[in-house]
Amino acid sequence: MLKVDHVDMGYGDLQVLWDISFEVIPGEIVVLVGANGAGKSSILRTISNIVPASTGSIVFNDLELTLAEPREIIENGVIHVPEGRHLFNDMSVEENLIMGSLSNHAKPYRKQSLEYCYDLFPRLRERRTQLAGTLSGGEQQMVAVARGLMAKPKILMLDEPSLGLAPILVQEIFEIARAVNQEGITILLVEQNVRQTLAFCHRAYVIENGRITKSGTGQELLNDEYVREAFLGI
Amino acid sequence: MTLIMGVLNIINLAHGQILMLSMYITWTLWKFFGIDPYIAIFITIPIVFIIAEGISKYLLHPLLGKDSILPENQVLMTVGIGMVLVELARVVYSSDYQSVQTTYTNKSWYLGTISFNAPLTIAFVISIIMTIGLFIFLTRTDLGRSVRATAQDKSAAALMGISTGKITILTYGLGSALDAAAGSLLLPVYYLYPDVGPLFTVKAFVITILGGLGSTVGAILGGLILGLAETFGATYISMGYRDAVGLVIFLLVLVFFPSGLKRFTRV
Amino acid sequence: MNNFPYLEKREWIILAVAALVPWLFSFSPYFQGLLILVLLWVVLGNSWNLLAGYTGQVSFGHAAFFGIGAYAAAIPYHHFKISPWWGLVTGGLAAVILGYLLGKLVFRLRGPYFALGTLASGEILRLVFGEEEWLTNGHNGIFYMTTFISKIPYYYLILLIAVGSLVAVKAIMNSKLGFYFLSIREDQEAAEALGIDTVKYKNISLAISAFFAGISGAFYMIYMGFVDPEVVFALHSISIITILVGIIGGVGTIWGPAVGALIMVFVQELFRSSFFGLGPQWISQMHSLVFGALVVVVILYLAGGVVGDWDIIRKKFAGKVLKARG
Amino acid sequence: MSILKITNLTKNFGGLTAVNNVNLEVKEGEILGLIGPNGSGKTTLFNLINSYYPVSAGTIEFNKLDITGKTTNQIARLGIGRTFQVVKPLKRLSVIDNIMAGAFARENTFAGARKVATEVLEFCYLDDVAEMKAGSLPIAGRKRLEIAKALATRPSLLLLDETAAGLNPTELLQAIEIIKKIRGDLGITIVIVEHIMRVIMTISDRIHAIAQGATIAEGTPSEVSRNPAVIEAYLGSDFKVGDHIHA
Repeated sequence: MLKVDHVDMGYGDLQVLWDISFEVIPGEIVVLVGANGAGKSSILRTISNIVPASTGSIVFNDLELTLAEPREIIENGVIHVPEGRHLFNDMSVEENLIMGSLSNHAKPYRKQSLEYCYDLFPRLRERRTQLAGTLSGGEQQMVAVARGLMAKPKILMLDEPSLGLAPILVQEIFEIARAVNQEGITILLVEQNVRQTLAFCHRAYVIENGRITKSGTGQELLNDEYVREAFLGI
Repeated sequence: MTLIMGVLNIINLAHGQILMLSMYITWTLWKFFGIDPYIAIFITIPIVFIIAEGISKYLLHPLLGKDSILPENQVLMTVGIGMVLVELARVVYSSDYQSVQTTYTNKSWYLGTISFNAPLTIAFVISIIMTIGLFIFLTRTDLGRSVRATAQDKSAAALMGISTGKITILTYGLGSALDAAAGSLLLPVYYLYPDVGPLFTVKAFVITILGGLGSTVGAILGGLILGLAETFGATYISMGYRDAVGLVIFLLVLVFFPSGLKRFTRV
Repeated sequence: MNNFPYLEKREWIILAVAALVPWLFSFSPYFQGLLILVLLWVVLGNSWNLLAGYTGQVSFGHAAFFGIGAYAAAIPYHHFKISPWWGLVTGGLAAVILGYLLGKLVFRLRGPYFALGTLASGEILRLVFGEEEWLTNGHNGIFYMTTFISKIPYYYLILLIAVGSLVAVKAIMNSKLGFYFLSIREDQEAAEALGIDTVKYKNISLAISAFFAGISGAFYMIYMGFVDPEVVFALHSISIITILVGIIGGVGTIWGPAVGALIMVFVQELFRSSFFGLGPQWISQMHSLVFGALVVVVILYLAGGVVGDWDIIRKKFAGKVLKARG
Repeated sequence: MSILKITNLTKNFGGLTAVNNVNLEVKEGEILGLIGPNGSGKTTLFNLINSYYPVSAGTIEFNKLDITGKTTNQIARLGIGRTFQVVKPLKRLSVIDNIMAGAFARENTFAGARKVATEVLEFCYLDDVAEMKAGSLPIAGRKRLEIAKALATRPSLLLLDETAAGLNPTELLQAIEIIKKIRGDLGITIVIVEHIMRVIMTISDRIHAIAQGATIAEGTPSEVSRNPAVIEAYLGSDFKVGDHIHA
């Protein structure tokens, strides 16, 4: 479904990604784990073509993403929920959600999608008129995920949804990710919360210093000494 | 103005000059084609919109990615643009004062014993209608929402598939088009000469800062407060300090309440 | 950066030429007047450049310092018949004091808001000096019979001030002060972390800048024999032109303001005189238009100004010459 | 003897508590590693120490002097140097001029500052790029310049924020060498924030771990890396999410 093939990427003279190759199969939850600054977010940014890849190709269902406009990528259902949420703080919750459905592909379903999101996150229905900037961290993350869902994604890329959240909320977010996945939406997750994500994903890749150093099923990596070492330096 | 500063995050020192330009366009339409200034709005707005789009696309937008010692490059550019506009007007129309005499220029109507100048009343009503229109555009349409989204978080807007570059250019045009409408509306009341611009630029700043950047409702309140303050200043201090009052308020708000009235108005 | 804070050989030559020029043109007071104007703009440009180009604080209200300098010369004369020549001292000091007070207010603002704050301050001063007739004689202005008929003494005086300002800026930029100004321009947060008191050094930069603007204002009064708030506090013809002179010449370069001043006066006079009477009459109206257009072009294509981007210009021309030669 | 002593330090941003009642002591001459997952408040702690942000509660003492509430530049002149995670070179200045800008903190003459800068330049292996514009340096050079600028102010305590991020293995070794030299040759105490665990575990004498703004562990590298709270913070808590989906 999504095939990343030998991608290098850099900001100016600073090369961030080296020879990244991986694949996501429909219906999967795939996780990219790695320490802060390892280049996980950069991979997502390259897929949505916010930053161009310097070499390599990224193909999503026959569409070459490295050559596509960001808008085109969204129309094709590749949706990126950024790290740090990036909500429109001076807009209401509902307006934020609407902003997710600007594409021609998602617009006709706007009403339906809203209902779907509110069912998924009842708390957001209560706060639909509240300004996004005044929500708590967990609620903001829900808005960010819901805004991504409004775009009718085929693949939803979540960048560190657990960032800065209390453990109980982290769990809630992961539950939702799983629920979304069971509706048939493929998920590409970037996380540093290794244990929890490895436990519920199908497959995972370990990113270190801009390179993929290890891959396998969640269970395999969970028991892997190398992973422990990469994260704790023991 | 508030639109341009809020979304583009640049200070448009050519604002008054664009107003001047639209006043001249309206004046020309009236003088040579006999078109009433209020009707001319429908011609002036598109013309100014197109000119402003050009300015924005070819002169301001390219500066975004440029490395320059002074981050205020775009502001300085608007100064240059303003200067060119004024001088063009001077070459084409000369420095003479012009005005539009319509049948209603000196008409007034009365509410009890207070008299209201007719053109100003019409201008007021039309501005209110336009502000409501703008408000609806910004809050109810996808394009309007995209404009606000771009102002609030450019990178997130890009992730929504909004072409932020296009939106910025569009916004400059839109802000200028509103400016053009104001020009047409004011023509029956004000004298027109090439240097009329700066007066309005300054007023627009005061109003924008007072209302809070990017706040349309704030701008209306800001305008009201400025009008009142100027009148009081003129009455109780001296006529000459009329303009100074606005500037002093402006400085104080800028220094002490940078968010202006936006806190109370939200949009 | 050069660690020799005095003038280089090349600069001595320019200075020598500048010293001889008025005698070469002794037949033409008009031309001498132009040169004086150029030098006046050199001082103002330098003053602005120190604050904006080197310290990164873009002032849109430099007329405030120019005007206060002019009035510091004019007001004692108007009330007590004290010679305006004292203005060369008091003008600088008055501007420094004004700078200190304004600095307290506007340095709370950053970036474009600083620009707006200075703009508003300048405009407020213009209105105040127009209104307070008891002090300033309001819009009638203050007259003074100039001391010399010949323009030559004025030329040397302003040359001295201009050279003084150039040497001062050059010396400053090769000292601790200069390094601190540049650090503040490049990154205020990084500067703080290096132990630089950004508030203090911004104020010092403003004080020096105001000082030279104040002196140039006082010179203007002595030379023209007339001040009027609409002229010396003018937003467009002083504050803005000062900025444009700096931009055209090259922001943050020693010689930028001088080159900018030369270009500005040259372009204006070229057009105002219809190419010295050779061109059609209507062209004389276009002097400001052409200058404005020049500014637009420079900002768009030469962000470093003529001096700052000299290498780019030279390469372009060299390229053309080569092409022409085939 | 402790050179830096942080007592009950708290920082609130609106409703969010970024640093929560942290106590921390740095001994003279040691390298203290500060670790914690992304967003746990490490950089905020640095920003509190050098007074980038005002402290909400608690005190910071440097050499027995209460520096809480002093300005950033005062603290720098007292002898706390720092680098920034997002490097802040003075872009349009040459490398040596960047370092000189720092050197003027203790020198008043051009020649004096130049001399200090030249020494620092060599110390940080930047001598061959001395005249290059700082903005055009490659990332490794910019990271070293960041250290060099701070060193030029002659600090007695150096706060290093992610100086190894984004470096390739060779550059990484060089960075480690410089950090060791700073302590070894210059005797400067160091507090270092780093995400590359291998770096921080080998270089630090002691480690202080925080999560969600609060201290979770302190001790030698091996003690800390075995600490269950640290493991949980880094690897997440044990599997709790619903049922296993692999089966």
